[in-house]
Amino acid sequence: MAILVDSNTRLLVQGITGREGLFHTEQMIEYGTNVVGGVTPGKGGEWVLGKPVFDTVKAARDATDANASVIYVPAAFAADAIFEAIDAGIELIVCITEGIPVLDMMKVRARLDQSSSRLVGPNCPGLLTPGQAKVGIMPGHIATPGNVGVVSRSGTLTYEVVYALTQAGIGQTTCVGIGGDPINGTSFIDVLQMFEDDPATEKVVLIGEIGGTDEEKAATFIAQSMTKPVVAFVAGRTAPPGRRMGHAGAIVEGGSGTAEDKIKALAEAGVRVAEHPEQIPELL
Amino acid sequence: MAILVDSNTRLLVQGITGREGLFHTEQMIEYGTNVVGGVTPGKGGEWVLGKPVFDTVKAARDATDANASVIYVPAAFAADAIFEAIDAGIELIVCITEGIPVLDMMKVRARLDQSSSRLVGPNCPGLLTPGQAKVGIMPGHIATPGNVGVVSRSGTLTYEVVYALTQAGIGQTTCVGIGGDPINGTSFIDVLQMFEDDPATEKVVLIGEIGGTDEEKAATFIAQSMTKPVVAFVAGRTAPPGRRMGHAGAIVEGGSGTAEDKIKALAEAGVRVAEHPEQIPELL
Amino acid sequence: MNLHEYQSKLRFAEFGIPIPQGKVAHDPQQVYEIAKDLGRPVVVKAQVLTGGRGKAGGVKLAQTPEEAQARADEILGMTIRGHKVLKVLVDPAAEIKAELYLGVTNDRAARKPVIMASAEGGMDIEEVNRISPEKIIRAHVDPFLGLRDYQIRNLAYGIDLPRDLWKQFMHIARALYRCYVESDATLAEINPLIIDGEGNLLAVDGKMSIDDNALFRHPDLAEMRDTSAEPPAETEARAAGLSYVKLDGEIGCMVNGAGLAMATMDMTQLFGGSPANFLDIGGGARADKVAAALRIIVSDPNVKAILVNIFGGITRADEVARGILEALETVKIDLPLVVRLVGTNEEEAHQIMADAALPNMVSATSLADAAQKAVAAARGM
Amino acid sequence: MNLHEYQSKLRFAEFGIPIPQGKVAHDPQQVYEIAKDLGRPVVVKAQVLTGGRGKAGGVKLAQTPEEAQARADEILGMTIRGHKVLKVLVDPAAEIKAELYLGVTNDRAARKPVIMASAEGGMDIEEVNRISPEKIIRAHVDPFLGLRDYQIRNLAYGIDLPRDLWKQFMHIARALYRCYVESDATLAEINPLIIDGEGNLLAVDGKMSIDDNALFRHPDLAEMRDTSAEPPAETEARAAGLSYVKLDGEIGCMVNGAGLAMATMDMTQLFGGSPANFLDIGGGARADKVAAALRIIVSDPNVKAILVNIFGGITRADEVARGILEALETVKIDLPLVVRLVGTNEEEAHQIMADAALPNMVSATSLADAAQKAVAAARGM
Repeated sequence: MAILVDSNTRLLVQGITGREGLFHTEQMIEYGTNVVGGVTPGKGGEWVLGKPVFDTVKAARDATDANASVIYVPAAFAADAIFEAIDAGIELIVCITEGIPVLDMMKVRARLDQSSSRLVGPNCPGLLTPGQAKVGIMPGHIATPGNVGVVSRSGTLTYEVVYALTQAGIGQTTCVGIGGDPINGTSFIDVLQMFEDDPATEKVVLIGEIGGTDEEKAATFIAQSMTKPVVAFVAGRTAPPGRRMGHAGAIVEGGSGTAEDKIKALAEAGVRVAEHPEQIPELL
Repeated sequence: MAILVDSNTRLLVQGITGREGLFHTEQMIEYGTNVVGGVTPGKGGEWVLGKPVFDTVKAARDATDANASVIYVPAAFAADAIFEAIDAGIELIVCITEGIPVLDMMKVRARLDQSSSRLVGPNCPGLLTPGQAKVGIMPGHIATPGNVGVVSRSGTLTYEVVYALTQAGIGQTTCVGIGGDPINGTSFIDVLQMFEDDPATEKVVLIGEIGGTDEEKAATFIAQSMTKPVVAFVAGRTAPPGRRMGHAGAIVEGGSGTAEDKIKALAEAGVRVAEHPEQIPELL
Repeated sequence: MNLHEYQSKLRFAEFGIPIPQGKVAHDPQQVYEIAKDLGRPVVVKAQVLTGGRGKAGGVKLAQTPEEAQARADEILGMTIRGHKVLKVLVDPAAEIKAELYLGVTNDRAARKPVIMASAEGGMDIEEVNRISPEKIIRAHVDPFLGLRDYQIRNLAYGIDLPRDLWKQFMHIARALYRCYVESDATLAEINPLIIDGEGNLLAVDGKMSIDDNALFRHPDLAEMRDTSAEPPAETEARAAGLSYVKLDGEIGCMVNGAGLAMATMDMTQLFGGSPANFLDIGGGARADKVAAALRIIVSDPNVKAILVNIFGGITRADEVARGILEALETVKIDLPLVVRLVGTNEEEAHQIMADAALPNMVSATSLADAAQKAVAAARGM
Repeated sequence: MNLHEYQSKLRFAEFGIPIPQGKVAHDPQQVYEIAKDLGRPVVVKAQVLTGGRGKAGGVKLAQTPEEAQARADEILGMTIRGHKVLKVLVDPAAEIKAELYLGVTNDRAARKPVIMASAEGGMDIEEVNRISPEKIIRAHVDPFLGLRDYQIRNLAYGIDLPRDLWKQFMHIARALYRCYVESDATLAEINPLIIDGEGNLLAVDGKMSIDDNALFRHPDLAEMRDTSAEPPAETEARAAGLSYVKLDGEIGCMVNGAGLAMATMDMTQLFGGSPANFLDIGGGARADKVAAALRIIVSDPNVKAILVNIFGGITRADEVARGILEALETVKIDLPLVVRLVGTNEEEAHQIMADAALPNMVSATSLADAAQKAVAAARGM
């Protein structure tokens, strides 16, 4: 068991013929992910890495019965790629692309809320269910199957933590990078709920960072709804305060977004908070 | 008992100081409708017909706890008025205004589907629950309390039918004009379901007209889900076919929209279809 | 409001859609000049606001300016489905390798715009839809998001468009949708969209309908209304704020409300007559409006009797009665006039009519009564 | 990307928001000329991309051109929160009857834009929010529908704006929202929006931040970036595609990924040191990028040791190792260099580093190990 992706995942790659898309598709296939095809407008009918390429997600889905899609297209076209995947009824959409404008993401998010699709990301490393499927850009070899769920806003820091777990002999059910953008598709809470519901997951690691109030919300959720133990790390205790202009941000934002506040909130929710990433294995 | 409006309706009038709004507000108050206030931008703080005027629906709702709103503002501003009422959380919005552009109504409808508000209209005569409340422009004196629910796409033809019922000694629970615009808020089916669920309504009169396929859909609904007897009339058997240009309309529209088709569909659903409006009382 | 072919195509061109570089002419001599300037074979096309123009002989190919002039001479002045041809469009004839279809319209049931494309465009597209609906590829457009590129790609893929034309097709579809939205159109249709001799896409025929309710925000489009080819009665009705459609029967109808007007027309037929028109005077009943309505009705030589059916709701029946009498002072009417006034203040209304004691006027109580009396009066009984 | 006050206000003006007719100057003589041309008392305002300018003495009133010149002489060259003042804005001084607040920003939690207004504008608006949040009226905007007039009326009503100013306020709020959307701003703020001597609304101070991710579609805004007042290291970092923020510590950090970079910085503190910077080299590890990063780090005189922490994921660790060696050929580094390369192909990476046998380089295995070694090296141990 795992969450979001596993051996039943039938994956499409949007932007499969691009530099990033091609490279990571090869990695994903090598890992054993069931990549059923790709999408690159204008290249429908071609074949890449033994997979058929389609002009649109709809055409690809009609032909392959894909249930998930991973997006590697450039930021300027990424919102459109997400809309397309939603419109084609793709259940799970994982957007790796970083640098999507906030106003685009507001529209994506509004449209997403009216759909039955789930978006993970954007600006995220994707998903990894060790031994079953790798969707995105996480290096597969750092992970190993086990009973710990990992959820993170970060990229390489996630690898660091997963690597530390694996080194310590602690395997993972699924590693989920939700991305660090201010507006994204899947929140800490969404993933915590999935881990709580997943029989194979026994413990959870949450990796946060400064900015926003997602960690504080996650803390509230953990206190109220989680029965499984959670260990956390929050990066950014030494980060400089944001060089904010104007007052609007201060008026709107509920919390200060500092690492201290987040650590405090998590600790009060009963979460064991690590002082550094490599301390996480001992706290589990 | 009745549907949609009754003595518990606390009504706001959007456009209360306009010519139409003022005239009909007076009529509604005279009929006994509980008009709690009105909205006219820029006239907040004034009083009209003994009712307070507010600048916005939100301000009006905060002050009066209104649960319904009727809109008499000009077509160019009507979509905005509906958005405002939705945004202020008004449960029932009745839009009398005719001539709202279709593209505006597409947006209204999309927004409405994400809200908990119900819209009746636009381009409709409104609602009348005899002896309790009159919301819109239906003449109150033609109706009398009773056990027949009336739903219609038309205006004066509704009056004609209600008048014929009253003349024949048959009273009504609620008379609902859903309006004849191609895109509106409440359909025949919505109202039929409400009448089906309303213990006070024993029989239903449905008044349709040519164009669209709403009567056909209503027929299917009646056959599948209605236990109460329905009598119908469809206007337009002698109407000329629309002077349609191009082919797109013919491609998109499922049915032909003729009176014959509608009458046939209704008859097959077990509905007794009157040959003329004044025949309806005998069929009940 | 429907636009002529030439108006639609000029509008398309404003949004960047390629169209033939033709011109409009009002007389054969102009057609000769245009054809000569174009210096190649032309198509002379009747500009009328109705379909079926091709079958009626309103579209002719001409190899020379002389021939174009001769064809224009035949076409100008023709009547197609009741519409007199007053203008022709002279387009350079295009070599046609394929005829596609591309159209945007409102899907009432889906409450969204829908864009449709087919590889089998041309006059038989409705037949294609009937026999092989899968050959027409459709995409509903979210009114907030607008038409997205991937939707256009789905169309291009669905109609098996040669890949080298995708870029042009994307451009045209985007432009057509923008044209539809920014014109508040209810229809924007290119049929056929051809692949021409050079292998390019070209909109050789086009149709647009504009949402009448939205004309207030498109004064430029409102000005395009062509009343020259429409029956004068319809022009007068529109000017007076009346909704009027001429029919072939003998009973002129004047009613308030569209639904009631249709029900009244249906009634005349039910009792053996037939309606001469649909006429909705709308709300209110000012004498000038009633007068205009009566004037329009009596201008139809087929009319043998007039049926007035007014349900006084908010409009008071006594006011309508006064309006009718006032109108009759300006419009001389010898035909039998059956009047039914009911609803608010109907007793006073009846009294007013009775006092006027017009010899050709008959009062009616019910709608059935009114219809029967009108039918009888039309038969001279 | 933050805009200067004068840039923000000029942008506001493009959308129709009234602003004072001031000008920007780079030296006191220019200030004298501008003040003379304006012919009335002026405000000389430091243009720096940081807050707290007023309290730092960067905003001064002057009655005469001479006085304006003198004030400018004081302000130009000041350093405010690390930002050197290179430009001043000379605005005509306005009579202030009231100071309002009006701002649009992204509400991350609501995932929508939010527009906010208050009758108690000015520098203490955050204090107003803290003590009496109900005095700040908010309206969330549906990104598809945009800001609606009724929402602006709710703001005007909520802040009890005198009714004769509603029309101006509606106009300004609509313009500010349009400016926010069409600039892909994350902030567009007028504070204060004053009621001036003539009883009109005037935007006397303004701030805008632009979404860096959206600059690709706003080349005009991208050109407004002012690098003259920013530390040269930050300009260089941006040009090299690096994310760099200078701090006050002594351990220079070079890391791939923002989260890992922060964790690495935190680690140095945990083991008794302090980070000199945040530096994320992003994905890939081309030698030129690594070289630029090292150059930027060593340009900081406080740096006593360098900590390189690269987690080879997709980026292979051996490639990074080669990149570092290649970079060290162009950047001369005498400081101790603690390098941790882990992940994909880490064995080869370690071999490459070992073979290079640089005297000032220390290898580390774990992150904790790396941090401890860097702290020790910075202390000269």
